[in-house]
Amino acid sequence: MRQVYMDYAATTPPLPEVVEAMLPYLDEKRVFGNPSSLHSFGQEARAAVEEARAKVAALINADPREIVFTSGGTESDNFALHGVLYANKDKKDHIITTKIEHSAILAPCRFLEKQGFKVTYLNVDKDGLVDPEEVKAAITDKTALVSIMHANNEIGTIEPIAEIAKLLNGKGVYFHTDAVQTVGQINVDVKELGVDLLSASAHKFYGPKGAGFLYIKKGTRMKAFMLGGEQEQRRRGSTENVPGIMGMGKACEIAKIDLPNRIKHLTDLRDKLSQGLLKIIPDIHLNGHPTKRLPKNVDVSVQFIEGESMLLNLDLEGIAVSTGSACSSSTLEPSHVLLAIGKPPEEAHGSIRFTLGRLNTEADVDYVLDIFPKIVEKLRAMSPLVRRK
Amino acid sequence: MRQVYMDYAATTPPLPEVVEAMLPYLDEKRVFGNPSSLHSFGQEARAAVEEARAKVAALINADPREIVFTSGGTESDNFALHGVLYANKDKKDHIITTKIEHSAILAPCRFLEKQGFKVTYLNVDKDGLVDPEEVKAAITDKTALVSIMHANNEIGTIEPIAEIAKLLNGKGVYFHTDAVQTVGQINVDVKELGVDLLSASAHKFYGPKGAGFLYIKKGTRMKAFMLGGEQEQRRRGSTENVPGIMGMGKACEIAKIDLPNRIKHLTDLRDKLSQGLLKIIPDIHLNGHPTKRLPKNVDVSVQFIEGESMLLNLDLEGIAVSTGSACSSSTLEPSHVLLAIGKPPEEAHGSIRFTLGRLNTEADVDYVLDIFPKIVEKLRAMSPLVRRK
Amino acid sequence: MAAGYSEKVMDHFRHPRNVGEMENPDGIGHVGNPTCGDIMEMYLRVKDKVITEAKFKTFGCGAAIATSSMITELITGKTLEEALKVSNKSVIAALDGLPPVKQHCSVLAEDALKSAIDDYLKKTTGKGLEGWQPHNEH
Amino acid sequence: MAAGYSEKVMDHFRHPRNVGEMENPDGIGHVGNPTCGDIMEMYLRVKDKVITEAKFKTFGCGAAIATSSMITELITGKTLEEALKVSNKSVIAALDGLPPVKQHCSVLAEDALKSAIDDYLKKTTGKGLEGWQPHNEH
Ligand SMILES: Cc1ncc(COP(=O)(O)O)c(C=O)c1O
Ligand SMILES: Cc1ncc(COP(=O)(O)O)c(C=O)c1O
Repeated sequence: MRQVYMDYAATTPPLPEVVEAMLPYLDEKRVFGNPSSLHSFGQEARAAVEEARAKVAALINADPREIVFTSGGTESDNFALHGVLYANKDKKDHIITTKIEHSAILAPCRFLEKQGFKVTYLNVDKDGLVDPEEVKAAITDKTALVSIMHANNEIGTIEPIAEIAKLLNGKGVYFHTDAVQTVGQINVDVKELGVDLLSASAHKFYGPKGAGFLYIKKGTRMKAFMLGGEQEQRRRGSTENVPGIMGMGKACEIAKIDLPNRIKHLTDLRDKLSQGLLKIIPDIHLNGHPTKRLPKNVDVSVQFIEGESMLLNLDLEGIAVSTGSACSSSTLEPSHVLLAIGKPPEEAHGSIRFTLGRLNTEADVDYVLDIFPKIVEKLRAMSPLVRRK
Repeated sequence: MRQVYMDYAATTPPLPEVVEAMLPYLDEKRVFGNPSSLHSFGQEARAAVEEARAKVAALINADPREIVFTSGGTESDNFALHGVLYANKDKKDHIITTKIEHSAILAPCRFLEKQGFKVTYLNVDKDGLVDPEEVKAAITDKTALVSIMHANNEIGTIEPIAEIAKLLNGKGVYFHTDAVQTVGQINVDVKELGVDLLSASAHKFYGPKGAGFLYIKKGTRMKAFMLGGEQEQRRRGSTENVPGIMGMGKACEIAKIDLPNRIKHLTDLRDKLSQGLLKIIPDIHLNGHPTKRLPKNVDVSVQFIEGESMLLNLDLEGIAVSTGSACSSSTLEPSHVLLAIGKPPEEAHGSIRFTLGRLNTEADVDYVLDIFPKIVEKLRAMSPLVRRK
Repeated sequence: MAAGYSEKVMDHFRHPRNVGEMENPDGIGHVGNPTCGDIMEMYLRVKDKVITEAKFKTFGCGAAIATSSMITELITGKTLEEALKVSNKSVIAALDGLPPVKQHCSVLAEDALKSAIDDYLKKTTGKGLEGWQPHNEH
Repeated sequence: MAAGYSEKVMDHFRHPRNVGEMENPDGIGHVGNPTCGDIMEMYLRVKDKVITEAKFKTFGCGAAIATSSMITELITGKTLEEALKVSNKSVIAALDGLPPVKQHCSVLAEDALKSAIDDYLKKTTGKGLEGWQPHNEH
């Protein structure tokens, strides 16, 4: 059976070059030392880690000293929130974020609220866009941090980060963006974006799972989150995940070169897929902004039927996608993102997210355009929400 | 030049079988899915992760549902402290630990103190042993958690965990042990030890860097530390590091079988090395308990000379070790462990730690016994603390 | 297996039995609502207190569809009394289990059945199923 | 390079110049203490205000040994006045740099030199080096 992976927002397969770059650091005959060790075994690992750091920094136009390695996007997000809030707690206690952030932002925010910090959760419009003026209006003299994602993982909307940064300028608040869905996928330049902190996760851009980073602009008042040894300029305890870091470094190096091709390839496929779906299937809507969206993302709500049952049927045909339906979560709540953009619950339950990536082809899209309408038809025939004529 | 790695307490090279076990999960043609994804790509990864969990659980005699995967020992330690303290904060606010814990325990303790929690740091005796009666005496009705390491990473002393657990029984306090230096190296059985929580780090027992776990006994009131998605039974957000977890699972599986051999091999080498050093070099002391110590550990204080200069000279001869000297840390403080066992600062500065591992041989030990005395002699000739006759 | 489902679940999901509506059914059950993401309708044909035919329509996840399909199979040919003994547990067992987070779907199926029998009894005897109240949480 | 040291540092560490004590030196400097992990002694032979010979003994890390060795090289043949211009920065530069955390070792070397010159001046003129106080933090 044809296998069509279209869940690249969930995770991406590491590039063969990435795996290649990791292997020497997993090899007992090569470089297995602890980068904190003073002897040559350790210093060889240290030198490699610093090379990788330079590659990561180069991708986002940062200084290598501004990069702290973490275990992934979730840690980077926790670190950013915890680090800024606890470091500035003597004077400030307020965070501004949005209702459509990833749970790696929302869950720490809820924890911080329990510890006495205040959080403002901004609304977004029907396309998922944050209004920069609303951000500005929410600022008080107690605001320590604004955290707004660069692009939404579910509906693909790209937020006006640079515009928001301009409005925040001079206000004495730090600005963090969760760029887990954009680094290596669209242009991410911390200077152009104007952010103080930026989170990323390697496995979302063809790097290995278990590696991520937080960009921390020089001069940012920050505490550590992972508390322990003196690694990462004392900003993150724990023995560095050297193979993971090397893989991420390579993934960044390749992304930098390959970015224009990636964007072109995915935009073409995306438009073919979304136009095809909207044309063939009745009662279907595209979620997220029509143009300000990730090149990889096609998120649709299919009326009258439920997401997981579509997902499973697609899976039976070799097509891997994701859904914002309650049934895919243990809380039994539909996607908070779809609710935040004003979708009624039944449409939220009926969402399917296709996210494209490097191994997808036109033939894959054709296959989906052939299979998916049949599945929709089959499920609608079973749905009590569709009345017989 | 001969290469003799004797810093296995800092990190160990992954076993070739471990790397083998990771590769399918790094391969874009094999199992790269996100275990949280409902489709087959994800579910294949999920099944693998659960197999690894069973192997980890088997090594320490736990139930697989009691294992939470983390990014390493530091995260496990932070998680244990943060998780228990914040979950029980309505009634309790006190931690008991020791002065010789790893910084992955001490640093979070200091953070928690700043948040209003109370910490008792127990003394140890000259061999590094905690007195179980002192633990018991420190308990108040506010004590939420006792955290005492299973074996010390620097001086190798093994603490009387099971004995302490017996005294804690029925006192309504949780008991955590940092077993980063013992899992896979000596027998670690959570039921025999009688602990509620136990931390481990894969790269310390021939698994990959960037993977660790926390054992959480069923029924333990615990909050998450890494806040985000619903992974790991909602106990730890973030996409699982599947290759790392698979490597750790394999490392556990092998450790379980290989443990008796490992202990015998290292104990023999250890005794040969320490007896040789004490015999050949004058004014040298073994740090830590003479018998209750890790099979791998030989930690010595060499009088009149400083640790880093010994370490560098050994490195120039291909021998990799570590030191508790100030010069190896950015705080310029000598090892808090050596100070806690009552070493005067100059002896703390003059410590060298040899930690043995699977690739070491008798010939390695002979080589060290040949080289090290010459280095000591050379440095002592340079030392103002040694007066000419 | 995808989403942690058993082969039995996947079989009923792929090839659901007794899908559809029914002309002039003797009893109709309707439970769930779109907000929860689960809706099930059940249609019964009853002859001499025996369920001779059962059909369903379901809006819901794989487990919801499979439990719907399974319960219609389990009750066909049973007397109403026997059918009322088909609990959500029996449906789960017949499907070789459901993932913990999906157990609630089986309650939906049980409720749809009871709702349909309730409807049948109301129509035939004027009195509904004794002591029956649909669950609130689907 | 081990511990982030330059080749120059490692050269002086492996082959330290001018190690040892001196019979009847014209000036002795002694700085640091074992608690800090750094002790340095410097011995000077001075003729016509020129340092004709310098020797050292050091208890300390690689950087401490290398800076000790380097400073004795730098000052040999210099007048006292010239030698006093050899700062910790010149030692670091001559060693092609030191890791940030090791910069303090070079201060130790500078202090040892000044301490030795101070001692020489006290012995010869009865007055020590003007305005000189050893650093407290080594
Ligand atoms: C006793 C002990 N605890 C915790 C740690 C931290 O482990 P990791 O560096 O893998 O986070 C270590 C090792 O560095 C250790 O020896
Ligand atoms: C926007 C966003 N933030 C954070 C994360 C968390 O990343 P990770 O799972 O690698 O910790 C994800 C992915 O799951 C994401 O899409």
